Amino acid sequence: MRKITISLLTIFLLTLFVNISFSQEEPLPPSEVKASDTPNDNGHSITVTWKLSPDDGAGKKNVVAYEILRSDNPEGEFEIRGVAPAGESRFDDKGAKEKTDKNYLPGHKNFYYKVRAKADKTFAESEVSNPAFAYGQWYHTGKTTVLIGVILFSAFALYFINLARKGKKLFVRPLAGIEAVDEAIGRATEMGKPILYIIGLGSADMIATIASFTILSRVAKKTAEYQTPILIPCYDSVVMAVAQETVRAAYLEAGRPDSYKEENIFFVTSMQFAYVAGVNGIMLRERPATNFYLGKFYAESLILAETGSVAGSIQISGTDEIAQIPFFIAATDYTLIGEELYAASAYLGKEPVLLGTLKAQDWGKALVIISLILGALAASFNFQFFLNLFRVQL
Amino acid sequence: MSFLEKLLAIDRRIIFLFIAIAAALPLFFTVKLHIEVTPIVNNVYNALEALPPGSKVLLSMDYDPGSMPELQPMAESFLRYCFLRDLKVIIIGLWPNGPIQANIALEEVFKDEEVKNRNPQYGIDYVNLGYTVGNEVVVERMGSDIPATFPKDYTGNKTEDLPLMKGVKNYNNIDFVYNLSAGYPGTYEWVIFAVDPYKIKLAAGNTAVQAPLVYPYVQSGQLIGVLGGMKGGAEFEIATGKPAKAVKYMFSQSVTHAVICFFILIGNFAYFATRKKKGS
Amino acid sequence: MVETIGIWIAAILTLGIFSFLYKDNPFYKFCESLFVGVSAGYWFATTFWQVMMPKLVDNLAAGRWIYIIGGIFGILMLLRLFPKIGWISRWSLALVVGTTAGLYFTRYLVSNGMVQTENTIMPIFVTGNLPQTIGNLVIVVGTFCGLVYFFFSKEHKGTFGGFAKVGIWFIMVSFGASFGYTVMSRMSLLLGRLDYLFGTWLGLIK
Amino acid sequence: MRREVPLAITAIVGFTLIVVYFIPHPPFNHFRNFFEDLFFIVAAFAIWLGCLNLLKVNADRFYFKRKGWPFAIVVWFGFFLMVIVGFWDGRGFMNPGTTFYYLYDILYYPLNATMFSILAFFVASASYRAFRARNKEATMLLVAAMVVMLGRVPFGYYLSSWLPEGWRLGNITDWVMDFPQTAGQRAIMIGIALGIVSSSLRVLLGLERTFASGE
Repeated sequence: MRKITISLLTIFLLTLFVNISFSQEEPLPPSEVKASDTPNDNGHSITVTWKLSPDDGAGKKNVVAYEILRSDNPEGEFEIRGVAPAGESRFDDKGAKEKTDKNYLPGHKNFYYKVRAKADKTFAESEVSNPAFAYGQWYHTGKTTVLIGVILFSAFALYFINLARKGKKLFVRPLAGIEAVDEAIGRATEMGKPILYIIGLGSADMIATIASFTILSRVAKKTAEYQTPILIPCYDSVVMAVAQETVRAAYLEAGRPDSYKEENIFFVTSMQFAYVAGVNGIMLRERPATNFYLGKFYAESLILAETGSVAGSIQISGTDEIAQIPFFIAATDYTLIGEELYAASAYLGKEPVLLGTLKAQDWGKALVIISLILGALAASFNFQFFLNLFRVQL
Repeated sequence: MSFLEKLLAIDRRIIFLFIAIAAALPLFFTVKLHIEVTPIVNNVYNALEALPPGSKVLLSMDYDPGSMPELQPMAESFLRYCFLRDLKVIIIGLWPNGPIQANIALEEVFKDEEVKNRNPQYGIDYVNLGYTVGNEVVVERMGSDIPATFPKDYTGNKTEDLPLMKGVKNYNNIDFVYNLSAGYPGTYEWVIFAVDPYKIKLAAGNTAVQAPLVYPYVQSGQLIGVLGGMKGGAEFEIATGKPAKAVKYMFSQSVTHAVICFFILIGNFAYFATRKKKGS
Repeated sequence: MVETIGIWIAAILTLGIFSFLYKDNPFYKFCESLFVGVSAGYWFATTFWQVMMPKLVDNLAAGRWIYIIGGIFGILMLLRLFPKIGWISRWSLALVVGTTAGLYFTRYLVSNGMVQTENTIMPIFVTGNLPQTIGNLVIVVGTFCGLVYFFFSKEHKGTFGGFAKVGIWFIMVSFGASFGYTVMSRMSLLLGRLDYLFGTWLGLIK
Repeated sequence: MRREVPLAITAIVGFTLIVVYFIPHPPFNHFRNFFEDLFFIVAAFAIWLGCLNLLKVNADRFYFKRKGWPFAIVVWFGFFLMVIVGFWDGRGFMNPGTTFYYLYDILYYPLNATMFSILAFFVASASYRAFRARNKEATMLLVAAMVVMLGRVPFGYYLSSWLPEGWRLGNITDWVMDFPQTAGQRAIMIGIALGIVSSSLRVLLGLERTFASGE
C-alpha cells in the first residue's frame, strides 16, 4: 500500500515538474512487454522489459512515467508493482523472500505483467506479457571476472609459497630504509650512544607489528655484534613480552647472550599521549644516535619524529597507517611506505608463507599493470570487445 | 650562536602560544569570506536535489567528539536540509557515539525557525536506530535485512513498528545513503560493502584526514562526492544557502593554514642557511 | 544552574588536557585517566542496551534459542581474562577472524582492486578535449608508475627504475595532499575547542 | 583442540562467505545471515572483554602500587560512573535530558575533543622544527602540502585573485586532488587491497602464524 502511495506521489510530482504539453490525449501504449527471471539472485524477483511508447520523448511527448502491473492470471486483476520514469524500459519487480512478508514473491510460480504509459491524467495499457517465474541461480554469471581474479590470486599464492618452502630463493629488491640500518648502527657505536626502537601502538597481532618484530630481530643481532645498547619502550605488555623474546634470541644467535639486558625492553604505559611523553623524556635524556619507528603509528607519529629530529638522531620509520606516512617522510631520514614495511619483513625474515604471498601480490600488481597498458590502448582505439574483458559487472 | 640558530632553537612552547593566538584571535571577528563551492561538493548537493520529497535517506554517523568540529556542522546542515526538503531520515551509527551525536545535532537543528515550522516528527520524518557493533559486517548485513540488523531503535521501540520503517527491508528501499565518517569504520566500508554489492547511491562527509583517501572512489563513480573537512562543510552550507558553523570558522582556518605554511618556510630557510654555514 | 556547572566542569577538563602542552603533569594524567574510564563505561553501557538487549536477550526471550550459540561464543571470549583457560577464547576469535577474512577476500579484491583497475582504463587521447586528455593521461600514468614503485620483484634500474621514480613523485603528491588535509583537520579541532573556551564558557564570542 | 578447532571455524565461516558471494541460491544466504548475527554478539562481548581487561589492569596497578597507581582509581571511577548512570537511565539513556546525556556532554565530549585538538599544537611545532625538504621527495611533498593548504581555504582565493579565472590556487588544488593525487592514492589503494586479500587468504588457509599460535 505504501509503495503505491509513493508511486502515486512520484507520478504526481513528475507531472508537476516535468515540462510537458498538458494534453488530455491518451499516449500510445508501450509494446513488446517481456517478463523473465531476474538473473543472479536468490529467486524472488522478475525483470520486466518493454519498448518505449512512441509518445515517450517523441510524438505527443506526453508520457511521464510507466506503471508496472502484475497478476498471476492473464485475465485476472492486475496490481501495481512499481513505477519507472519516462525513458526507462526496464523494471525489476523485487519481492520479499519470506512468506510472512506482505511483499512476498514466490519462486517457481507464473506471473503476467502489463505496462502502463502514464500521461498527465490518462494512461494507455500494453498487452499482457508472457508468463514468467522467478528462480534462484546457482552461480552469479556477472561475477565471472571476480572468480577468475580470486582463482588466479590464490593460485599465485599457493605456487609461490610452495616454491619458497622448497628452498627456492625468491628475489625481493633492496629497500633504502633497510640498507641504512647497518650504517645507522655503526654510527651509534662510534658515538657511544644507544639505539631507540619503537614498535608503535599496535597490538601484537597486527601485521605492521609483526613486520616490526622481524626487523627488530635483524637490528638486535647487529647491536649485539657491535655491543651497542638497544632501548625498547613498549605500549602494550604482550608486545613487550614478544620483543624481549625476539631480542634475546637475536643476541643468542649473535653469540652474545651475556650482553642481553632485559631491563632495556620495558613497558611505559598504554595511554597514547602519556606514552609519547615518556618516550620523549627518554629521547631527551639518552640522546640516542638512531631512532627506529616501525609498526603501527597514529597521531603520535609526528610528536615522536619531531623530538627525535630536534635531538639530532638519525631516524628510520615505517608504518602502514597511510595518514601518518607524510609526517614520517617530512621529519625522518628514511621511511618504509606502507607495503615496503611488509616487504622488508618478508625479505629479512625469509618466512616462506610471507615471501610467497608477497610474490603473489607482486604478480597481482603485474596483472593490473599489464591490464592498464592494454586497456589504455584498447580504449584509445576503441576496441570495445577487448575493453569488456576488464569490465566488472556486479 | 647566530640569530638563525637561535631562531631554530626556540622553545616549542612559544610556538604553541603563537598558534593558539593565531587560531583564537580571528574567532572574535566576523569576516565575510568568498567561499567557492567546489565540484566535488556540488556533486553531493545536486544528487540530493534530485531526490523527490518523501525519499528515504540513510544517515550513518560514524564519528566521535574527537572530530566533532568538522563533522557536527555537516550533520546539522544535512539534517536541516532534509527536514526542509521533506526527505525522511533514518539515522544509524557504526560508531557507538554516532546516535548520541545525532541527538545533539537534532537538538541544535530544532532551534531553527524554519525547521520548527515544519515540525518533524519522530518515527514519521526521522528515526534513530542507534548503534550496533560489528563495523563493516553491519553494512553487509543491512544489505539483506535492515530490521534484523537493528531490531530496536535507540530507545527500544521495535523498528518494524515505526511508521517510517514500514516497507524498509534492505538497501532496495533506501534512496540515498549519506555517511559522516572519521575513519574506520566509515566511507571505505560503505563503498566496499554496500555500494559495490548492493548498488546504493552514496555521498559522504569526511574528516580532512580521511578525505584524500576516498578520492579514487569519486573518480570511479563509487562515491558521488565528498565533503572534505570543515571547508567541505562550509561549501555545503553555502550550497544549501544556509551558512552556519563551518562558514563561521573559515577565517580562523585560513589564518592557521597561512601560519603553518609560514612555519614550514621559515623553518626550512633557517635550517638550510645554518647548515650551509656549518658546511663551509 | 546545572548547565553552568556542566560548562565549568567541561572547561576545566579542557584546560587540564591543554596543560600537557606545558609539560606532563598530574592534572593532565587525571584527565586522561578519567577519559579512558569514561569512554570504556560509555562503550559498556551502549553495547549493553543497543546490542546485548535487542540481539541476544530479546531473541532468547522470543524463543529463538539458536542465538544461544552466540551467547556461548561470547562467554568463551570473556574467558581470555583468565590466563589458564584463556586459550578457549580462540574459538570465538576464530569466528570473528573467519567472518572478516571471508568478506575481505572478495570485497577488497573487487572494490579496491578490480573496480579501480577498470576505472583507470580509459582513452588516453580524447580528440578535441585537451584538459580531459591531460587528466586521463595523468591518472593512467600515475597509477601505472605508482604500481611499478610498489613492485618488489625487480630492482629499480634502467627504464623500470625510471617508471618507479615517476611513481614515487605521484605518491609524494598524494602524501602532500594528505599532509595538507591532515593539518586542516587538526586546526579545525583546535578551533572547536577554543570556541568552546572563549565562547560557551567565557562568553567572549557571540 | 587448541589449534584445530579455531582453524576449522575460521575456514568454515570464511569459505561460506566467499561461496555466498558467487552463489545467490539458498541455503547459503541463510548461513551467511546466521554467521553474521553470531558475529555481532561475539563482537559485543569482545568490547566487554576490552572494558573488563582495562578494569583488571588498573586493579593490578592499584594493588601492586605500580607507577601512577592513584590514577587507577580515576579510571575505575569514570567507568562505573557511566555504567551505573547508563543502566539507571534505562533504554532511553541517550535521550536529551537524561543524566547519561548530561555526563556525556560534560565529560566524554570535552575530554575526547580536546585530546585530539592538542595535535594542532604539535603539527605547528613540527612544521617549524622538523619538516624539512631533506631530499627531492620530501620537497615535492611539502610543496604539494602547501598548495593544498592554501588552496583549500578562502585565503588562497584572495592570494591568487590576480590570476585569470580557472587558474587560481583553488582550481590548481582541485586539479591536483582530482588527478595526480587520485592516481597516487589509487596505486597505494590497489597495493593495500592486494595485501589485505593475501592476508585474508593466509588466515583462511590457516597459514597465519600468529593467529594459529594464539597470542
